[in-house]
Amino acid sequence: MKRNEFLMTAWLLIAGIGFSNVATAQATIKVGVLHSLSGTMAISETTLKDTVLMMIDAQNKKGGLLGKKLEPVVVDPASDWPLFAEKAAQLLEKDKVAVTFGCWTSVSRKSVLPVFEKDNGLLFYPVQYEGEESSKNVIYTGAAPNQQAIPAVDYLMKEVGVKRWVLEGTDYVYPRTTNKILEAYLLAKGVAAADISINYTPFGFSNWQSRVAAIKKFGSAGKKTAVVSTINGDANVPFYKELGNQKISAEDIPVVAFSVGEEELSGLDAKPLVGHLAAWNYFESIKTPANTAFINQWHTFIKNPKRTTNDPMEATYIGFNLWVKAVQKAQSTEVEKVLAALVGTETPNLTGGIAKVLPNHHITKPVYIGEVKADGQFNVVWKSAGTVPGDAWSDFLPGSKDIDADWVTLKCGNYNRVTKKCSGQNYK
Amino acid sequence: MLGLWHGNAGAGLHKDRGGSSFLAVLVLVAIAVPVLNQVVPASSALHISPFGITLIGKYLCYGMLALAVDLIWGYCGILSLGHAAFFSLGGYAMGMYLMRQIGPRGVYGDPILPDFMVFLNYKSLPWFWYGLNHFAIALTMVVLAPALLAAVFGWFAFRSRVTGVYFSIITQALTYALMLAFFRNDMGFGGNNGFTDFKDILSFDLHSDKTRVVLLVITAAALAVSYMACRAIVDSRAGRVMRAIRDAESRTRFIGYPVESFKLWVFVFSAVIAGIAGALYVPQIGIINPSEFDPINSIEAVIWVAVGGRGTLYGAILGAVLVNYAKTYLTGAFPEVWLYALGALFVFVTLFLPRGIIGLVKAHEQERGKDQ
Amino acid sequence: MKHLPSGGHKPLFMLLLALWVAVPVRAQSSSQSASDSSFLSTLGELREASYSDKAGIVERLSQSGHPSIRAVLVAFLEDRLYFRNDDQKIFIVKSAEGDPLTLIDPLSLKDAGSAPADSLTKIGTNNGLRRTLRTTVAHFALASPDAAVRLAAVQDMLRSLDDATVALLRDRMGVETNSRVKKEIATGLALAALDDSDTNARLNAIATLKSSVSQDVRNKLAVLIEKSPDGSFTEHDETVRRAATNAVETIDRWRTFYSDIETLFFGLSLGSVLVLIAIGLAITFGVMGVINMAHGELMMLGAYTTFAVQSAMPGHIGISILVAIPAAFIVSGLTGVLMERTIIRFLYGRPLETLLATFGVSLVLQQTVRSIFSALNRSVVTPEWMSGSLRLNDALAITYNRLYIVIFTIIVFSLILMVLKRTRIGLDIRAVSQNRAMAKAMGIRTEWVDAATFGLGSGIAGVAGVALSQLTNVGPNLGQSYIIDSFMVVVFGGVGNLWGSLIGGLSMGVVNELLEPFAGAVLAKIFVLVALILFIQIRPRGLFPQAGRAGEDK
Amino acid sequence: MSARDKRLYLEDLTVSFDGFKALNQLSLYVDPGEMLCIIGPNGAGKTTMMDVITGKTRPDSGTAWFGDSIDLLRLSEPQIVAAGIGRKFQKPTVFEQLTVFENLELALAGGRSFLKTLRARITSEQHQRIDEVLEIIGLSDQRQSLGRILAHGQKQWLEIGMLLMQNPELLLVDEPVAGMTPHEIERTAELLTSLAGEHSLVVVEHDMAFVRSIAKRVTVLHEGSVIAEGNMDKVQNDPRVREVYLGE
Repeated sequence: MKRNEFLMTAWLLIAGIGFSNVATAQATIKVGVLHSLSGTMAISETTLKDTVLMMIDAQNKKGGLLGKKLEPVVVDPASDWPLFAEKAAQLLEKDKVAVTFGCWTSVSRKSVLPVFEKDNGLLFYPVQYEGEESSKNVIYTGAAPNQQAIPAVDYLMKEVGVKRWVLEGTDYVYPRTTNKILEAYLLAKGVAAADISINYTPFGFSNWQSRVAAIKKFGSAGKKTAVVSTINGDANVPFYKELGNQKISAEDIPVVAFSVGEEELSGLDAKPLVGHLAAWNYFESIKTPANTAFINQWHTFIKNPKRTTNDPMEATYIGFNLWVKAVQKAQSTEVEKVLAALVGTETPNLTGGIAKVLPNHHITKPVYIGEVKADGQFNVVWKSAGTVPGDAWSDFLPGSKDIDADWVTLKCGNYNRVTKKCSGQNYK
Repeated sequence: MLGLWHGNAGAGLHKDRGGSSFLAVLVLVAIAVPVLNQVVPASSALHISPFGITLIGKYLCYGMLALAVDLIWGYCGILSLGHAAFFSLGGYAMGMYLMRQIGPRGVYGDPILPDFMVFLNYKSLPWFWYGLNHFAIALTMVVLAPALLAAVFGWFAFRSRVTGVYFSIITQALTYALMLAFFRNDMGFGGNNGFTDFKDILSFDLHSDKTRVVLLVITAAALAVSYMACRAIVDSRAGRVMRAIRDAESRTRFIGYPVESFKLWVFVFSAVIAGIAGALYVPQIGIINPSEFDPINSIEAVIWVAVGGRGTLYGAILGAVLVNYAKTYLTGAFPEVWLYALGALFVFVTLFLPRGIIGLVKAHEQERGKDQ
Repeated sequence: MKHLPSGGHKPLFMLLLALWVAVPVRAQSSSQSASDSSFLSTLGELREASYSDKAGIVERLSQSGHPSIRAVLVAFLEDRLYFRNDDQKIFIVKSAEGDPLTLIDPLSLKDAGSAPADSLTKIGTNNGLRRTLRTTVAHFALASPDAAVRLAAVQDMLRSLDDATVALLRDRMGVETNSRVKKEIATGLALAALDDSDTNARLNAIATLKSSVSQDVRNKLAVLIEKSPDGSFTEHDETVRRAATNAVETIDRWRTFYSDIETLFFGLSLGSVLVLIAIGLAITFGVMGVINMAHGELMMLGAYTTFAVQSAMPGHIGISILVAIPAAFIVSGLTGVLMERTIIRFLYGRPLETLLATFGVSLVLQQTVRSIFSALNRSVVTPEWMSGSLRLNDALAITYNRLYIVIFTIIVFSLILMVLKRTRIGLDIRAVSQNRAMAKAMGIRTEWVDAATFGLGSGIAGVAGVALSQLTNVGPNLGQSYIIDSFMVVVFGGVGNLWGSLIGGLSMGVVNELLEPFAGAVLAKIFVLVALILFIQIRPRGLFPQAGRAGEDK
Repeated sequence: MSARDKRLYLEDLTVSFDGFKALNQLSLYVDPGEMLCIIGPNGAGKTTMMDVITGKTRPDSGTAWFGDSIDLLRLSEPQIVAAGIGRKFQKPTVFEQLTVFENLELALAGGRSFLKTLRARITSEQHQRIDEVLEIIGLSDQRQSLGRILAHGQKQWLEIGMLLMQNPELLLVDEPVAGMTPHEIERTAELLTSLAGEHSLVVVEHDMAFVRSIAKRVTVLHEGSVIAEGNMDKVQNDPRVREVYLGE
């Protein structure tokens, strides 16, 4: 290769990557969609990408927003956490999106967080998570632990009479935090330490024989036992299959899961799971006019009447509606103005009740507990009295019970009431 | 005759045309990118956004990793499917330093313990975290950790004459085992989340564009230096011995070269380059976590080398940049089909460009040479 | 003995009496209509009641002594109790599947026509309610002519012993003929006798229970030797305590023994999976020298074929798996042949290049299934005959799916050995792999043999995929999670040696399972990997290296 | 044999592969400056014997001494080379991706460690030596050609040349004339003969005419043991040898 050819090629490459789009008068509002379309997380995240596209489509049919059409910018971070940060930067710096809907795993959120805070972007995060975080630039529309885990444990304790607990999780931050909160909570409720067993397995774990045998043994001590499962993703199917095969039925040792929803059940034979529980803020089977309309809209959009809906989809739906309302309130898509308008904005949930953005950037949500039915849907057996406000910092952890998040008065996501100091993830 | 021969053997770059072109491009990048980012106003079409800086920085780091793979594979014939392990170890060493720099600015405000340790109820810093708040010690670890792993692993493997496919597969097992280990929260390396939310390096704010530009320039310089070091090695007699080992291992042994020790030296050196690449990668990308150890990453690095042209050094770097650029472009432009394109590219290159892009270019040049 | 959450013992006892006289009652038709109407109205309450109320209703129903009570409760338990939306009338449906549903009158248990599914509403149950129902229904099953049903009933009853149950068991003991049922009843009676005030009765009970290996029995006995919070023993008699200690130790010994056997079986079953996923690779990689990174994706294709076959024959889940095995072999095998013809044949003798090209193929295959079947996991149903477990005794049960996979692995392995050793194509394959030029000179069509060999290896990968579909997710990432393991097995066993892969896979599985209870899943796996790396240092050519100089140098 | 004045002593060597005895109590001696030819049917153990001498294969039993003081069985392959034993393989193996000159350069006597070779420069003395050898093996004109483009015979000579560069006391030469034209064979014979005297040579060859043309002493191996020894005529008339060869 001639030297100047080489240089030319290299130059073109650099030019292609680096130069931002020339700012032209924007006729559209760009909406970033940051969900993995390949790799291990694609299984969960592609649905959310489609949900956002559906919402954008519907909004455009209503005439867009502030007189402009919405334009989705879809990227594929490929379940690769550093790539999430890179793609977030691309959306914010190159495509200059007004808002981003995205992320599923905690680590992907942690990976993009510095980018959103540095570039002052706006992210709607639609998945239940471990809490212990409140960022100025993120609106958390999924459940915090107090909106999912604690009510589920309460239900088992009070309604089912569970005395002995197996906290079984995948070894990453969400199960670790949730289990820590639950352990503290259970101990506070008088459960003996010997009656709590905590165990972690790796991602994608499939050889559950020994673990399930151990659970069976733990559960045969004569006290009513339940498993609180924070097992993630692909590890669930072999887990439930093994439970079924080792004849552990929901009547003996019920399993309550926080990551198993309609979509996960559609990928497995639900019959052996009948009676096991899940705690969510939304179930497809809850009959309300709004939910029926949403399900129909989804089936039409995805052109498949068999596709299920699930909780993170509802969280995406709520997030999108909240953003639209806030933009209309602010009459602008500028992040600062939208953020100011967001707190206090309300939108109806699909299953009744109102989702309201709280000063800590979490929202109010109803809590439901459902039993798995043979058709892969849930039979709601318990619901919270009203909506439960999301708590960013758990009251049951010694490190966080003094911490408050308030982006209205305190302007801080991590304010220690005792030391009266604001620290953490907010950049100056 | 004598002079001619020396010309071939010496480290003189005038013989290495591809290499000098490559170095020229590096210099250009190191000068032009900062100018385009810092001087040219953001409104201009020529402005390079910070996002572009990060991307170029990432490509250069990957280029360095590819260089390391090419040195050992292209010249010594040892296919390591575990170089991601060395890359990640270097990255983790740097990440530990960056974590310690956060100090009391973490979520929980602990002056010493990083957030994840507070969270996992660590009462004190594990011993292997000591000293890493000093940059010099961190740098030492960046070099030492991959070097040690490579030395121990290589010593065992080469001494027992584990070669070819066997070697490739156990290196894969090595990086896989490390990945599993680092995924464990109990290891003291932050588990699945790894390290993120870095604040600054040597008290320079990691989020400022200036720091990023400087990091990019340093990366370009590191890449240039490692390229020249590799070039010097392969042009020395040691380099010829390496190629001799690659082509006829037992013959080399029978003319008296301690083949195992050669392999070990080169393996360790290559691991060190990979480690430094990882250390440069982490502050620019802003996160390091166990999935960097994924064996797939090692395989991808090998593919960059194959695409660019094995056994040419600069070809490996070119391959890394091209494939990753294609990945960036395709994941953005065709998120649904980019895997098809990438997969097809790998098949195409192996079938039709057995010597990579550089091989194609060289063949083309020879064609033209004949015509004239 | 307060296991039943609600309801006293007396009403249940009444119910039993009622049952005993159920047949004569039937004749007294005068009271029949009255009993029918009260039964129906109680039943009707189920429509609106909360779950906790439903338990009470079930209680009352069971006291009614109505002849169709058992059928109603069983239907309720099996989710077959519905009410019609327009007239609120309650029906049993024959089967909850299909549309329209066939209705059965809950009183007469006769056919009552059919109705479209959406005109009916199911009366739901939850876990607690199902548990109550199951125990209640068990009482009825005690008189079943089928010994297996009786056994299951007794076992269900043992889960919640109360006075009424004990009385019922004692009565049954007198007439029971089946020895296993008898033994189970004896256990139940002995458990009840542990609370007896008579010391001798307690000692006798302990002597009976000593031969049990059930965890529940052990727990009950352990209570006798526990101290209550104030420091005194709950059991006052020392001889009883000593006997109980002794019995607990015996039971523990046996349980440990059985749990060791269980661990060993876990190891073998994990090992079988490893062998199964590696065996196709042992052919493509071991015999042909192709580093087939798409091996995992070929397994994935097999798993998806299973899904496709099941979707194509929804009514025959039981045999769909058997159909899927040859289907998967063909799908993956043909894909393999296609790969060989279009790509791999240009790369023979360059193993590392095959790695790169097949890695590309693996990406393409992954994305292909993602495009066709979406990124979501597909649901592969486990057929009835493969679910559940083979219960050898109270302490040891072997899950059927694992058992079948062990057997399946053995069959597949033997078949391949036979193909390679006994058939013409096997001979050709061995000839080509040992000396290509010579084989060619002897008139073997080496091209064809290459394609066939690769197809065979790929086909077996597909067959392994059928097995995996029974264990784990069927999704686009299925292959990636197994590829490294399969290479490890082949290398550990010795490339080119099928027996090596068998022994290697099995021993890796057993070691992994032996370590797991102590080290945890991750450390066990890491340990196995590190041990493997070290092993390769000692024996660079694996467990069973290919014999002779040919395999040694190149 | 008590008089320890030989160049190479092999005594009672036994090597078995999977129960098959490649060497069976083999004993053999080479005098300084002597050219010993070894013949024997396929599988007689010739190559295995060379493998043992050069450290590639370790025997099950027996001893192998190089001169009076060097126990070969204790040394690694490079150490054996350093002690002064060079080997030419049955299949010519030169470094195909290196030039003829570089092939010889690598064979130069001198530091063999990684760090030494990293800094190594060719002295003019060494350069002369390479030129000399190029002359001897008749490849002066091909000095800049890559090894892989050489003709078969040229590769054989290059390999012998590489042996000469090491200046070994003992050369093991495995089938030097396989695949050569009669003219090339003749030249090879000359070359080897010229080397004897200064070096000890052990030549393994199937080509009887060639052996006859160069050998003073011939040893016949069969099934891992020596069955006959002496000059060519004596060996050829040995009844056991006839039996072995006629059987072949």
